[in-house]
Amino acid sequence: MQMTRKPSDITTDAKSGEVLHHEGEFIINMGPQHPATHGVLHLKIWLEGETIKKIEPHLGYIHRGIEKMCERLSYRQFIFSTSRMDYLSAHINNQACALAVEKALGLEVPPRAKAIRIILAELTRIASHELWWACSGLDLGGVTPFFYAFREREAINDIMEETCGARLTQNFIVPGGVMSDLHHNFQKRVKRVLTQIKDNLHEYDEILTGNIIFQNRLKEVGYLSREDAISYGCTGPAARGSGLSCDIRKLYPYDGYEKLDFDEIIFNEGDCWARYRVRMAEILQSVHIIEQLIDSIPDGEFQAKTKNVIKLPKGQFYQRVETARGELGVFIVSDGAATPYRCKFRSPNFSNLSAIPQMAQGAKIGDLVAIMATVDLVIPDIDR
Amino acid sequence: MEKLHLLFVFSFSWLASHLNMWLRTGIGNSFLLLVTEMLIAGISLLAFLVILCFFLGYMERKVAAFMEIRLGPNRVGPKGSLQIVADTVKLLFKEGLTPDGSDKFLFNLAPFVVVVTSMLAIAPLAFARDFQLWDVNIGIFYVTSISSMAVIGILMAGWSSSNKYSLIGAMRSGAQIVSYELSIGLSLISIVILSGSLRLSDIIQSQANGWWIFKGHIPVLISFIIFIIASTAEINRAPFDLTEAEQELTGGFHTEYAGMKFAMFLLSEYINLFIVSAIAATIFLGGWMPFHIGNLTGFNHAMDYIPSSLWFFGKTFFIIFIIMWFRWTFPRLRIDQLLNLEWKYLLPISMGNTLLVSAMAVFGWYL
Amino acid sequence: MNISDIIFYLISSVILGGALLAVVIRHIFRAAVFLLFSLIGIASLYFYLNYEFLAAVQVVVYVGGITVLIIFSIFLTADSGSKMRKPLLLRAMLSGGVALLSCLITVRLIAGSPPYLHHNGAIAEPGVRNIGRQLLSTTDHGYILPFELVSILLLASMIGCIVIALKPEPTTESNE
Amino acid sequence: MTKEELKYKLGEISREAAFDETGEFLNVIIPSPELLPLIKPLRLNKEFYFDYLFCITCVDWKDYLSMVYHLTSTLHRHTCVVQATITDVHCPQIESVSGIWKTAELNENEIYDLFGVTFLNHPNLRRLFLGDQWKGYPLRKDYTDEHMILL
Repeated sequence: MQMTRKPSDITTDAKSGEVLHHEGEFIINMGPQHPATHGVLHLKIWLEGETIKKIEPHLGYIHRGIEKMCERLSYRQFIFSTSRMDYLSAHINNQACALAVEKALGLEVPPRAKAIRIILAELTRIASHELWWACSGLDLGGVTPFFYAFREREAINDIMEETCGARLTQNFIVPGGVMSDLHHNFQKRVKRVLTQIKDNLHEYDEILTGNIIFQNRLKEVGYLSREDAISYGCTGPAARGSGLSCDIRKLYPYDGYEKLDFDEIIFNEGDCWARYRVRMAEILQSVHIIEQLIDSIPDGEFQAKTKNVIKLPKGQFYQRVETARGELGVFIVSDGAATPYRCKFRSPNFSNLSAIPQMAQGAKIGDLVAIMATVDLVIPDIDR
Repeated sequence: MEKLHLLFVFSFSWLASHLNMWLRTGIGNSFLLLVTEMLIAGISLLAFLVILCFFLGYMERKVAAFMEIRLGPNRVGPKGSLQIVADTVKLLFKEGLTPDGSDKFLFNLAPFVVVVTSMLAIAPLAFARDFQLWDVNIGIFYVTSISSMAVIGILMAGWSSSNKYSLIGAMRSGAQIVSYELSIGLSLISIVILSGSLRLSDIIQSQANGWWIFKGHIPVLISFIIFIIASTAEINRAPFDLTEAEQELTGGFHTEYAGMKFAMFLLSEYINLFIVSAIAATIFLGGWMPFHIGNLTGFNHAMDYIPSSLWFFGKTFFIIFIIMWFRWTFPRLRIDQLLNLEWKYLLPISMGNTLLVSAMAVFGWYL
Repeated sequence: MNISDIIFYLISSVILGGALLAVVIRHIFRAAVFLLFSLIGIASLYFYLNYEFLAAVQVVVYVGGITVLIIFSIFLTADSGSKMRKPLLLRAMLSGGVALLSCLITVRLIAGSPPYLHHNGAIAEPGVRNIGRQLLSTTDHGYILPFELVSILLLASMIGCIVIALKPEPTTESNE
Repeated sequence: MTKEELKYKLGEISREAAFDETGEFLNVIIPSPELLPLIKPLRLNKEFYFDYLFCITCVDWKDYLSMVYHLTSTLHRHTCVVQATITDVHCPQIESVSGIWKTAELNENEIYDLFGVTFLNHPNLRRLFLGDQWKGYPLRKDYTDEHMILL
């Protein structure tokens, strides 16, 4: 609502004459050090009372210029710099880069490598959603959920450690397959984790999903319409909560997702509660995907033969994958050399962040925390 | 035989009367006697509060750990029981920062105001049979009036920090405490109506034949629940900790405090927790009154042998545990939901409840 | 001077000092805090006189109610942090004169009245029953009329609050 | 719509459009002033309905810059890539598309920050990652930095 204001109510900068703020408005800086931003995100918020009038994101506190770095790295190396972008779906980021290189080379990946990639990617997705669940409980003031979710997440991280050698930034994927074969404990432990998750999910519902305070904090908060979700380029669970079908695994299948049976979870309400339920249901879908594969991992090579120095043909290549947060696009411009000429990562969090000012319009500070929790931002992925 | 009985039914009143007699024989001057007695009472109260806060801090960590399927503090001292001492030492040595833009006088005054107001409210509590610091004839009213002062310290702290988060936290606490005071008052009034007195010792005596929560049927149960909810809000504990709201306001009114000044806020939080639980235990659960069942004389006699102080502290810590349970189970409310809860649900319910209780008192519908 | 005198003078000095500082100091928030001290002093004087009920009412109404309201209204004014302007000399002198005059009148009244009666009879204890009876009785010492008047006043102010707090009608202007 | 149909229809809208079909998507190459006249019908026209701008980037080709817009339609599920060539390397300018797709607002800020492309009619053009006092545009090929380690 446009309010009429007297000129005396407006504070302006003495030098530039720029309007700083209006009378009754209150500007606070949320971040770069703030518990709810999960990193060094800086939101400048114009408040009226506790109601948010406007939000302006200020970024770059963790900008490392990964895109510039990639211009100097070979096609084997640049994959690994992406683990540090969205560190919660490091494996899926690597997969995107490897797929882009394979697409450019026309390389056929052995079926065993494809299955391993998918299992690990879905495990990563579950681990990421577990962390999201833990943190969204924490953001809304409940500390206990944090520890519940970490039981399963730790078990998944242990599997990652055993198989890939790292818990968070896995770096397991190379162009043409995966770096090494699976650990012999892998299948046994994955199955144990899957039963553990299925057994424990009802506890999640008891402590958080079913809680009336929690539901009231999320319902009808942070509404994002389907049109806005498209216009802002939102992807992932944040957009699927608004009824937008955008699961890359379904729309543009890669690595053999087309052969698997799973549902794309879509809720139409567009509020935080819908986004919450999308993620909770996605955990089960990921479990379902792994269950289909875990007993039938094909035998054979885990890596296709590639040259030592990979050179991509001249041209532009775009590959997208579904990370835990949405669509990650890898756009490589090659001039035929051993390093990319230009490498662009279309990050899901960057687009999702741009929709937050729209969602938080007219909400309270507490709602903004709920919105950021359900959009699930990972800041290094925004800054890159 | 008399001594043996005392050993069993060890009560502070015996200790207090002996001390009094000893002092009377020792000090002739009545003025000096008064001063000495005040000093002893004050020092032992302070010592009690400090030990209490240590214990509550430890208990909170252990309860949290129990809720969160983890161990909790287990390194310093046996079972981690000295962890809180280590924390205190750390806080003592920390620099007490005063922000540059703050109103330094008020900034440094606020923690003391907060602690003093919460300490004042402890005066009329009856810790055991015949053991009460100040049996003031308006006991409950005194406690509610003192607790209404608590908001001022928080407002002072929030405003003088010259931090916007602190200011928002202070404004929230103002709205929150002022509103929830109404429900607390109304739920306490229901017992005042039934017992016919504001004096805490009278209220405890009125429960000799049964605690109010059993005698008062459903209306008293309702006011007990309302009291627990509203007092959790009044002392700013989760799920009503909007004034601190770490994830929203990075600590709210005490964002800028460090070191001992911050410890003061912590101290007052635990004292407040103890006070509201003690009041709830006194008003609804009979204070130091042992648990009796109708005509089971043998059982009642066995209950009488449990010291009255144990009864009081047992009930108090039971309620403290419930409030801690809230904290580690529920997510936080939003500010408008918080005020809606009070003004749209708790206040009308407790108003209707007060009417019911009055009817009960008039027609004598209680045991 | 015995101990009770000392306590009395201590409390009085807190009341007077707080009041004086509240008037003199030019930080508006600090002035409110000193006013608070003065009011607490008055409450403790009541406590000292063993009149606990009035003391507690003083605390609830003035300390917990009025001062919080004052502090809130200070928050809502724009420049709560900066110093207030120095008052005009004429205005300061005028108000000082009025204060002095009323002080003189009070002193004269106290000095002129007979010394305090030492009541040796049983004082009605300010228990709930007595207070309740007196508030609702229509006899000589009953307060039913002021009680009812106050309740009407409170009702009016409550209705006023609801009217103010009512959400404005949704205007036809669309969101910007 | 298939690639061929898209190519035919796009050719009708913009005379100066050149096409490149070597990649996965249909690439439409136009000079930068032609951007808005081409891209507005792409969004608004029901048969194109490219409502989803999923990637905006810029590529520095040393003697010219090219803005790359990846467009797709959530209705028809067809994709095309619009590449606008900016010939003025020293003071690159192009119309903002933030009025058409809201996602462009932040992305154009990023490109302004890293490539120095000025977007006309952008609501809030500012350096997003680097501070206002930062000199140069790091993703440009001629950017040099004394701290940069050359392998």
